[in-house]
Amino acid sequence: MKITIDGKACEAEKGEFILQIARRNNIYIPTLCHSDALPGLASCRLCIVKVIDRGRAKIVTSCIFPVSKEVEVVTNDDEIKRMRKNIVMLLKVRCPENKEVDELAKVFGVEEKRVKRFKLDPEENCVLCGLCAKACKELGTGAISTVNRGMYKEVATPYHEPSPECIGCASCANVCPTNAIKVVDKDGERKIWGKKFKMVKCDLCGEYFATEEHVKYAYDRLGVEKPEKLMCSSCKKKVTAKDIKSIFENA
Amino acid sequence: MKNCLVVADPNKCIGCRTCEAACGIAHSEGDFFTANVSKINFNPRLNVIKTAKVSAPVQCRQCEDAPCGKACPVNAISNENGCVSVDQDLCVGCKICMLACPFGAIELASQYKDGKLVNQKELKMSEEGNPTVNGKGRVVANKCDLCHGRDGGPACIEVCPTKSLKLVTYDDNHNIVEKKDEDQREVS
Amino acid sequence: MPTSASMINIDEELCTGCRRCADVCPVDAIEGEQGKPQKINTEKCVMCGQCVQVCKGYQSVYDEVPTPLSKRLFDRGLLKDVDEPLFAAYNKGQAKKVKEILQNEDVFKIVQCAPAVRVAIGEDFGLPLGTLSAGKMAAALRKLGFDKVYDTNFGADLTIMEEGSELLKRVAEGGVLPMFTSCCPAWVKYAEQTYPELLDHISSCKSPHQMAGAIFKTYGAEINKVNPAKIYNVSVMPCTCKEFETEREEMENSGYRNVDAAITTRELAQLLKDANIDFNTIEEEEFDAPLGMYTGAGTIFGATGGVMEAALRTGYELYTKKTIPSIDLTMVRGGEGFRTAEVDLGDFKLKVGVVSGLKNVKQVMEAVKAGKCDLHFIEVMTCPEGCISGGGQPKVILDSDKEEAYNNRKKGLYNHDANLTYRKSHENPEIKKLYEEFLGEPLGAKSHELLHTKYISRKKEN
Amino acid sequence: MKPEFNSFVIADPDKCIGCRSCEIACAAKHRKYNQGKTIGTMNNKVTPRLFFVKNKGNVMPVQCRHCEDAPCLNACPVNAIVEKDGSIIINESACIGCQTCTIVCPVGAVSLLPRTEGNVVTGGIQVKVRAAAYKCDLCKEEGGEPACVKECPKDALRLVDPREDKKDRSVKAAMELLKINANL
Repeated sequence: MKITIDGKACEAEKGEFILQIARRNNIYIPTLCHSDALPGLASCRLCIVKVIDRGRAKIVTSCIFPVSKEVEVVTNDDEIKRMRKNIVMLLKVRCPENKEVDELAKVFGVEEKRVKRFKLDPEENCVLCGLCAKACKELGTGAISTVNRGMYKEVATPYHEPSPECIGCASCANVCPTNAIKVVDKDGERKIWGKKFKMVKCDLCGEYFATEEHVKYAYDRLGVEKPEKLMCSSCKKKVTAKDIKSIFENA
Repeated sequence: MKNCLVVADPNKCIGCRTCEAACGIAHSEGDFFTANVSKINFNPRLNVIKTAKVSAPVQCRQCEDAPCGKACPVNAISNENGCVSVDQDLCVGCKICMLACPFGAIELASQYKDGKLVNQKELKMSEEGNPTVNGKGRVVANKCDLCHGRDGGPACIEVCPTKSLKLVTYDDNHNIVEKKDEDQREVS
Repeated sequence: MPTSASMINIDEELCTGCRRCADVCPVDAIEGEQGKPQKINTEKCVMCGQCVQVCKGYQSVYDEVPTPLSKRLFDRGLLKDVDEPLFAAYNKGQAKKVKEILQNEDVFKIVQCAPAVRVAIGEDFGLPLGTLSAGKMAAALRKLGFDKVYDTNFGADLTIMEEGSELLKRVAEGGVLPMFTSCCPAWVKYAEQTYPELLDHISSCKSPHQMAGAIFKTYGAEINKVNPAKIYNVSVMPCTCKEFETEREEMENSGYRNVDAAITTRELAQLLKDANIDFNTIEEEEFDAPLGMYTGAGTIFGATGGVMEAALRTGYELYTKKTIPSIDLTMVRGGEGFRTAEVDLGDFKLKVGVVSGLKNVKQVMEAVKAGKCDLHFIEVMTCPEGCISGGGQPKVILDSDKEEAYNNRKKGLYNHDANLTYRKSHENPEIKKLYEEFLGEPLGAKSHELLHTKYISRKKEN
Repeated sequence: MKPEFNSFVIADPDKCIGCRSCEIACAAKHRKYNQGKTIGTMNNKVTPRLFFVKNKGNVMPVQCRHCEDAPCLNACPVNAIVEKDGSIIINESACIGCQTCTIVCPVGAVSLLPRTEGNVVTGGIQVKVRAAAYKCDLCKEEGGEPACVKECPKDALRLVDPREDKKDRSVKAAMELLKINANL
């Protein structure tokens, strides 16, 4: 089927999300909490678009809105721009000092004075999109989740205790759109979600490259003993290159 | 102690492939004559080369400093039991040993354990992009192990109708000694 | 004298020492061991930028390099938001300077683009290789903030008038022959450093963009009623050596630089991206009259053999006073490194030669030196296929696409030529007007002052 | 029936001069949006799927072997790695960047790199660049011949079929046996 996005006719399959279709057709819809790897959450609401079906328009979040009939989509008219600006203003109120949110605020022209009306917490970086918890669940670890409701909602480990499930892989930090999750690697130790991890040293260069728990998790998944000597990715490459060199020398 | 090895005399070899058959059977745990064809583990570890100029089985030379072992990224190949042997559980099937062997004497084959094909942990074959769990057999490095543990030594030597294969070994002074297959028969 | 010290460089941190640049360098200026970072011998370097085109030693996200990206961009004279991969071999850019000038309301900003730019600029915006986009380019430049969008092709037409007349004069008066073209600054530098004794053979004409620059600040100042001191001339060139030429001492008149800054095609693309100008959707516009008016002859300057063809179109008609029988002189187009042709001018056969790729010029120069060259006029271009393959052009990612890129760019120029109203430089109405109103005649006093130059020996005596 | 093996690309370190053309070609070939043929259409975060290694006196790219029992695939917790038509492929858009594959890959052929191509669309603002795992996919989706092999100026890279590759060596070994036996 065909849908029209900003006047451009786009091929679409029934059930595809509007955001997906737009991206494929090089039409830009801003997002914050969207990740290609994890299912849409529609939490940041930046991806709102207007769907016009037989003359009636409604605003939907494009990341989770599946197309079912040949509709017209408007991604960037004045109404949507205004709404997005308000959304970013509210995000900015929650995370006043966050770099990523600040960048958005600049692009959408959020006025400082409208943000300043509220009591601000400069320490807050989390926009509560929940991508981190989704990623952790996908991994099968499930060490973190969103807890409480309303204004007390937050992402945390159970009872704010260091989670025994957490392997310190930092996938949560990778998917976090606002870099709100702190990972501190120092002196062969990683600190994340209130838990300390011992890190594994590369047998060749001595660099710490992963937590012991993560390495165990990886080899457990494979069902083999972990090798005696563990190497970081770049040393493995070097050794591989050397091995190939010696193969060609022998030939 | 240096490794022994099996070598062939191309002048005697008639290219009958009996050694290949014997090798396959010797390394197969099931009953060769009654088992279902699809379930037979028949993967000879030597390869009879036949060209206009030469015919001879080629098998592992059991190199002391084996290039296959050096190239193996998971250290699955080591010098053990008087020969270069593969730990098939460690092998991931990267095939670099096949490139590394100067004699082309290493091959990959399906892994069998207790007469059964070993399946991969969770190799997902994509079907229209949807990963599904599919029992694909493990494929691992497979090479001559001098019939380690077999009474009577290498099966290929035993069956060769023209006695073109022989086991080469070393005496205490590291001189090459040929074990005549007659001697071997006496031992067995 | 300007120094080439920092114009073409190799970044030691990024260079892997593959020496592919040394393979393409026409003057063996790249020195170093295999596998070690290379250095450029600035005395030999002619700044053609072919090394910049071939280099693939990029700054990778997984390599740890001491110098941060921002510093690297700064050192290279690039705008700070440039988001392209950076490679070991680079040319120092002028884009930052130009961006600053564009924000200055007090100066009268004039821009001109070399012929080869219009068939390549679109490539950096994802258009197919060699797409002719003269109209979009003019529109984009205007949007970027230039007061006048003039053109180097106009300068090329002017060059033909001067150079053609010079050739005919040399032939008639028994002057030094063969005469070489002087459009390519890398070639001129090479001649100055390698064959100073043959400098008399090079046409005294300035290169087209310098001629155009000189006219913009004199005649152009008059017609636009601006003080020449307030004019800032920017040239967009497919060439990394044009900035060197721009900085040559001789390139000024009455205290005003002929051209104030020369940027490459790549840098123009970066400036447009920086200003958020969408090249793909911009509506085509015309160049500004009168100094943006050009003929097909000026256009083909961008391809090897083009200067020769343009000169022959005009030279034939000026000499014989007859219309040239066939305007497409395909015998000089070709692709070999050195090719010759003969043109029948009635009572006289003009013998011409075309050199593309500076590596091929040595044999010709040695023949001239030995007095064994009977040609009258020789075009020399440093880059393999002429300016369309210049060092400042958009860098083609895959080597396998290069041939297509060069062919398409050439085709783009020749198609443009075929579709223009005027295809001979002397028929350009604005050129005629310029001579009537301002210059007088080719090789006249005013021409001599504004449009001609001298060369100097750069040979190091041992 | 002998099983079919996955082919893989390998570099000849004696031919490789370390020009990195293969990496650039690889990254350029795999771009999803804004395809262009010049460097100006690429972004600074070049994400190749084979990796240039510089050891003392040895420069060459290292890439995936498409292992028959691929550890990366078996270890991936989010099923982002699959086998398809004889090659092990990472679906980068499904990768959450947990690095488990980089830990278990024995040859170091998987790298975590910034993933931009899925997000950068004309005129877009990209707030945060997430990392994803990248490795060789044999250019199966880009139309067959691996871009690195095609682009190498020194023909140092080739796609090997290991079984075909060893045939010649086996024949040579058999020929040598003739000589050896003469000496025994």
